[in-house]
Amino acid sequence: MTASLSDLYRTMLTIRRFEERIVELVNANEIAGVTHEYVGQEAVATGICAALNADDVITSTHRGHGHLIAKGADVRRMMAELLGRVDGLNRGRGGSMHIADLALGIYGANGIVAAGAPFAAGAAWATAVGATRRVAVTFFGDGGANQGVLHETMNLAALWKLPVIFACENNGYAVTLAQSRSTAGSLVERAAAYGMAAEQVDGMDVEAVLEAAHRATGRARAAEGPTFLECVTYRYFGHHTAERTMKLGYRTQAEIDRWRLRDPITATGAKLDRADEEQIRTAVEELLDEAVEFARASPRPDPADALEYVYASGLLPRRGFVG
Amino acid sequence: MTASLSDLYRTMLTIRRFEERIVELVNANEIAGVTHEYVGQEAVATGICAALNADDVITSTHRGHGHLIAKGADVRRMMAELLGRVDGLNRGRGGSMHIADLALGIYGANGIVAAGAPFAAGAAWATAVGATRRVAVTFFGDGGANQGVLHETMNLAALWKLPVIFACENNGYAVTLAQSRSTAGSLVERAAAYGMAAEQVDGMDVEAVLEAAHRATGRARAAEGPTFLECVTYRYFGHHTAERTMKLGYRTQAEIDRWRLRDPITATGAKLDRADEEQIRTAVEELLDEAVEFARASPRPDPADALEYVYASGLLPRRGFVG
Amino acid sequence: MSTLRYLPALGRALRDEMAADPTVFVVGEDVRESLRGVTKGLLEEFGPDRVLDMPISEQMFTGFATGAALSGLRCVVEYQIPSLLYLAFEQIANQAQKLRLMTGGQAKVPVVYLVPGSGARLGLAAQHSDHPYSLFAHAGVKTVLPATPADAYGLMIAAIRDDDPVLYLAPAAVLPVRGELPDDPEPVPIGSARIHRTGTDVTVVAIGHLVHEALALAGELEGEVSVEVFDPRTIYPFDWKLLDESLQRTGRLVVFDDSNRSCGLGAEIVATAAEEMRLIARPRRITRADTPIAFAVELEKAVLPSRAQLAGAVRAAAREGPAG
Amino acid sequence: MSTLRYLPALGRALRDEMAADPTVFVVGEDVRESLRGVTKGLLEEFGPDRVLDMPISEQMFTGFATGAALSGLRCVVEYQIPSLLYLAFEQIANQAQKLRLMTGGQAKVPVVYLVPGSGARLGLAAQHSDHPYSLFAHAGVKTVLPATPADAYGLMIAAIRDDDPVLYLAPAAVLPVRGELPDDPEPVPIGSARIHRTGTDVTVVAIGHLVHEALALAGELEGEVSVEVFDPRTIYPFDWKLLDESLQRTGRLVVFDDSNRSCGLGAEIVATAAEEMRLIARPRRITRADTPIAFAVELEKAVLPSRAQLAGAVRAAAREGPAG
Ligand SMILES: Cc1ncc(C[n+]2csc(CCOP(=O)(O)OP(=O)(O)O)c2C)c(N)n1
Ligand SMILES: Cc1ncc(C[n+]2csc(CCOP(=O)(O)OP(=O)(O)O)c2C)c(N)n1
Ligand SMILES: [Mg+2]
Ligand SMILES: [Mg+2]
Repeated sequence: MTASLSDLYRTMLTIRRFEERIVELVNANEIAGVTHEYVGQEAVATGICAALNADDVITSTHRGHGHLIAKGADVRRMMAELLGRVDGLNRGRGGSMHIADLALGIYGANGIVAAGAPFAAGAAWATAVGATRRVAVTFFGDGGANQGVLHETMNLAALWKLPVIFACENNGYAVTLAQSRSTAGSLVERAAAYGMAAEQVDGMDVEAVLEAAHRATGRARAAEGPTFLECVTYRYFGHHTAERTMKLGYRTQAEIDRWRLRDPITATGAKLDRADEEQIRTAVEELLDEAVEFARASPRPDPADALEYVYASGLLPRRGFVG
Repeated sequence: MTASLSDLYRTMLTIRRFEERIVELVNANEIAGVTHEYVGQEAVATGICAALNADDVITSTHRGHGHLIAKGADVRRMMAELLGRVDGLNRGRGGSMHIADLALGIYGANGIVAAGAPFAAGAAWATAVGATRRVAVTFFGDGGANQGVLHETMNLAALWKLPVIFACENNGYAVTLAQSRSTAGSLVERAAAYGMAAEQVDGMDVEAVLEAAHRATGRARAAEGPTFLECVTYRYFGHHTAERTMKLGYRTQAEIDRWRLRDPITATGAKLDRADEEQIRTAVEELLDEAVEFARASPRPDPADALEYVYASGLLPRRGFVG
Repeated sequence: MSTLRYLPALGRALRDEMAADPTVFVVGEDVRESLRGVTKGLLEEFGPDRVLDMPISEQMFTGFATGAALSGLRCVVEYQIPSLLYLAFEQIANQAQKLRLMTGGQAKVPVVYLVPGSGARLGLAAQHSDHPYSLFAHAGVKTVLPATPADAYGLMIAAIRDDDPVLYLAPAAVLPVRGELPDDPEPVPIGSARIHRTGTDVTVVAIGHLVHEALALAGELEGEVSVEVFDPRTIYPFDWKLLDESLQRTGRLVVFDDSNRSCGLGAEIVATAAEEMRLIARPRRITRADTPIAFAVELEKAVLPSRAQLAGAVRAAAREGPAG
Repeated sequence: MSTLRYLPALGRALRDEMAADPTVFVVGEDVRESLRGVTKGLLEEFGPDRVLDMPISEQMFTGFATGAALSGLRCVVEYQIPSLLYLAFEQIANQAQKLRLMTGGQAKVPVVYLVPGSGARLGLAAQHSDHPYSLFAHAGVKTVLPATPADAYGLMIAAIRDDDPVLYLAPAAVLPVRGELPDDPEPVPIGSARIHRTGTDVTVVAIGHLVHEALALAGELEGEVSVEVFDPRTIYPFDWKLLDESLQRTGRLVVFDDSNRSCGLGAEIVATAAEEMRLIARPRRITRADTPIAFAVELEKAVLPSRAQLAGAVRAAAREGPAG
C-alpha cells in the first residue's frame, strides 16, 4: 500500500497536535509523571509506518506517541491511557512509557533505552519461520545506538537475515548529550559493518523516509535481511515535559529555530491544496477534542483491582501486609 | 623494549608446557574444577605482551594462563593458585578463572566473557589523565566479540582516544559454535567503523603479532587512540579440560592437524640455533618442575579464614548459621 | 515406571513438550551440541528452526525470547552459568516479567529461563557458583527448583505450558541424582510444594539439592527427632498453605537454603512463619554465608550450608517448646 | 549550622570530597548539565576530567569505574533510574563486589553507585519505580539509604572514602526534605543505624523515606502507643546490635519497607529478630505488594506501604504480649 501525501500530512499533524495537547494536560496535572514529546520528529514515524502492513510489528521508545499514532493506534484510547483511565490501551496500567497495542503489532513504548530491539528480532524470527514474513521495526535514538544490546541484535539480525528494520532517530541529543560527544564513527558505517543495508535519510522529509522504508521492507520481505535507517531529525521541545522547569544549556534557541525552518508538517502542508489542508486540520482537531472527551469520561481504575493483570495465569501477587 | 626471538620462544614454550602440565594435574584431580587451555594460541599473548611495559595493564579471560605468563606472572605462584594453595597469586581464592596479579597490571582472568573490557577502558583513562600514558590491553575471543559491553567499550575508547588495545583472539570457535555461525560481518570492519585502527594479524606468527602490537602501543602512547587486533589463531585442545569426557562433533581431527602444521612454537624453535633451543627447553622444564614442587609444598587455606578478603574495609560477612 | 537420572528426565520433558507443541523452541549457547546435556537429540528430531545456537549475547537472546513469545511462540532459553542471569536481569525482571501488568493484560510472555547446573560445584569459584533464586523471587518471577527427576520432568512441562515467564533452576548438585519416572508422567503444578517425609517434631524446609541432605539427616535422627522434610519445589509462588499445615503439626521450623543469607529465601520463609504461622520454638535458618565462593575447596565447603549445621539447628529446635 | 534540602546536601558532600581528594571523579549520564541535580557546579569547579558524561552504556561505564578504581582512582557512578542497576547488575554484583575475594585481597574497588531518586514517584510507572536495595543486600554489596540531609551528606562522604563498592540510593520521596547540616559535618559510618525517636512499646524499623512517615505516625500515636523509630541508614551491613538493644526495650517489631515483600529487607529484619532477638509479640512487615507499579496513581498508591497500614500493625503489635 502507498500512502497519499494527504494521508502522511494527516498522520504527522495528528502526532503534532496530540503532543501539543499532551503538554497542556501535563501542565494542568491531568497527566501524571512526565512524557517525552515527539514534536519535530513526526516525519520519521509517519514515513516508516506508512510502509508497514497492519500485521507488521514495531517496538517503540520512551518517546513513543508518534510511533503508535503512525502505526494506527486509536488516539482516544491512547489519550485515555495517558490520563490513566480504564479505557486506555493498557487499562491505565502503562502510561506514556509503556503504552502498547499488541493487536496492532505495537510491542510497546519502553522505559529502557534500546531494550525493545531484541523483541523485534524475536518477532521477526517468529514470523520468518512461519508462512507470512512479517517485518519488525525497532525504533531507537542516537543515544540508544550506544547500548550494547542493540549491537547484539544487529549482529543476529544480519547473521540470520531477519526481516528487521533498525530505525534510528538521530535527533542530535540524548537528553543533554550531543551526539558528537556520545558516538564514535558513523552510525551508518557501524551498521553496515554487520553486512546489512544501511543508509542515512533526511528525517525531516516524510517522502524520503517513506521511500527508504519501502526499500527496507522490500528487502525484508524478500528475505534479504535487515536494514539500518539513520533518520536525521530534531526534537523541538525539551527532552521531557519536566525540562522546562530546569535551566539546561545544552542547545541554543537559534539551533532550534534553524531546524523549525525545515518543519516537515509545514513543508508537506504547503504541497497540498489549501482546501484539503484546512479540512484535515479541522478533522484532526475534532478527533483530538473527541479523544480528550473520551479520556476524561473514562473511569479511573479501582484500587481494589491493583493486583490484577500481573500474571497471565491469574495468580494474584502477595500483598504488602497481612490480614 | 624489543624481545629477542629466543625470549619469545621461551615464553611460548613456557605457556605450552605449563598448560600441558595443568591438564595432567586436572586429570590427576590435583586441580579442582575445569581449566581452559591456551595451547595453540601462545603466539598471541606472547607477541602482544612483549610490546608492553611492566606497568601497562591487561584484562584476561577464562583462557588466561597464557596472558599471565606472557605479562610476567610468577609461574610458581600461578601453579600454587591453580592448586588452591595459600601461596597462590590469589591466596587460593581465585583459581584458574580469576587468577590475577595487580602488581603486574594483570587485572584478572574473568569467568564472564568480555566483562573485563570496560576495566581496560577505565584503566586506560585513569593513566591517560595522569602523567604517564599506560596502555591497557583487553583480551577476548571471537565469541566475546558479540557481547554488547565490548561494543560499548569500543565506542568509548574510540570516542575518547583511549590507549586501549582490543586483542581479539579469533580461534574459530566459541565452545562448539563456529565463528561463521556466530558473527555477522568482519570483526576488523566492525571495529574500524568506530573510527579506530583495526587490522587482522596471523596469530600463529609471533613476530607478526609483536609488530602489530608495537604499532598499536605506538598509537596508544602517542594519544592516537585505540587499536583493534584480530589475531587469527586456533586452540588445539578442547574448550576446557572436561571436553574430553564429552562426545562433541563440532570440529574434525583433520582440521586440528592442519593447524598444528603451523605451530608457532615449532616454527620459532626452528629459527633458533639448536643449542639455544635445547637450553631453553631444559630451563623451562626446570622452571615448571620447581613450580609444581612449590605449589605442592604450599599449604591449603585454613577453612577458619573462609570469611576473610571479602571486604577491603575488613568487614566480615555474615555467616550462614547462628551461634 | 522407569529409573533415570535428573538431567535426562529434564531433557525428556523438553523433548515431549516440543513434540506435543510445535510452537515450543529452544535457544541458548551450544544447545545444538547439547553441551549441558539437556537438548541431546533435539536438533536431530526437531530440526534447526527449533534448536537455535545463539552468539554470546545473553541480553539479546533473552529479549529475543520475549519478542518471540509476544508473537505466539513458547521459548526455552538455556543459560550455561547462573550468573549469566545477571546480564539478562533487566530483560527478565524489568521487561518480560512486567509486560503483563504494563500492557494491562494484553501481553502474555511464555518463556522458560533454564539454568542446568545452578549453585556451587566444587572448584568453579566465585563467578560460577551463585544460586540466585532469591533475587528472582523478590522480583516476583515464577521460579522452580526441582529436587528429583520426577519433579524435574513435571515442572519443566508445567513451566513451558505456563503463560508467564518462569525461571527454572536445576541445581548442579542434583544433576546426577537417580529417581523413578512413571511411564506417562504428569506435569507438576507450579506453586505446589511436596512433603517427602512426614514428621512430628521439626519441619525442615529444604531447597533444591538440599532436600536430599535433609532426608539423609532425617534418617540419621530417626528415633531421636521426628523430622518432616518439606520441599517447596516452587520458590515463587511459595506454597504457604502446605507449610502452614506442616507447622500446625510440628510448630518448629528450620530452613535449609543454599543462597546467601541476607534477604534470601530462608529469610522469607522464617519471616512469613514468624508473622503468620504456629511456632513453638524459634525458627532457624541454615544458609550460605554472605560471601562469594572462593576457589579452594576447603573454603568453598566452609561457607556452604552443611548437614552438620542442619543437625545442630534441628536438635536445638527440638529441645525448645513443649514436647511435640 | 544551616538548613538545606536533601539533594543539595548530597551534592555538597560530593563537592567537598572532590575538593579534598583529587582522585575522586564522577561519571554518568547528563552529569555535566546535572540533570539530576547532584553534580551542579562540579564541572565548573573541577573541570571536564572529573565530571564525565557517558554514552548510554551502563554496563560499560560501570565496568569502567571498576577499572579506574583498580588503577587508584575513586569513582562515583550516577544512574538516572533505579532499574538501570539491572543492566549493570553483573558488573556490580559479579565483578566489582567479588574482585576483593577473587583476588585474595589484592583488589580494592572504591566505587559509589549513586541513584538520586530511587523508589516510586507518582506516575512514573513500572520501569522507573523500583526500589532494589534488597537485591544488593542479598549480593553482599554495601548499601546505604539516607533519610535526612545530614545523613545524605555524611553517608556520601563515608561511601566515597570506603574502599569497597557502595550502593547509594537516595529515595525520590526524600529529595525535597529539608534538614539541618552542621557547619563542618562529619561522615556517618557505614553500618550504623540511628534511632530518631525513642519509645517503649514498639520498635518501627523504617527504611529511607518511610522514616518520615513513621515519625509522623509516632507523633499521632503519642499517648496511645510509645513508638521507637529505628532508621537503619545502612541496609548492608545492617546494624543488628542497635536493633537488638531496641528490641530488648520494646520486644515488639514492625518493619516498614518500601521494597517488594518476598525476600525483601523486611523479611531479613523479621527473620533475624525472630531467630536471635527478644520478641514478646509477633513481628510484622508492612511492605510493597509483590507487583510492578502501575501507572495510574490510584493503583500505585494501593500497592505501596502506607501510614494507615503501619498504624494498624503498630496497634496490633502493641496489643500483644505483656504491657511494655
Ligand atoms: C538504558 C537507559 N539508560 C538511561 C535511561 C534514561 N534516559 C531516558 S531517555 C534518555 C536519552 C535517550 O536518548 P536517545 O536514545 O537519543 O532518544 P531521544 O530521547 O533523543 O529520543 C536517557 C538517558 C534509560 N531510560 N534507559
Ligand atoms: C557472558 C558469558 N556467556 C557465556 C559464558 C560461557 N562460556 C564460557 S567460555 C565461552 C566461549 C567463549 O568463546 P570465545 O570468546 O571465542 O573464547 P574461547 O573460549 O574461544 O577462547 C562461553 C560461551 C560465559 N562465561 N560468559
Ligand atoms: Mg536522541
Ligand atoms: Mg573462540
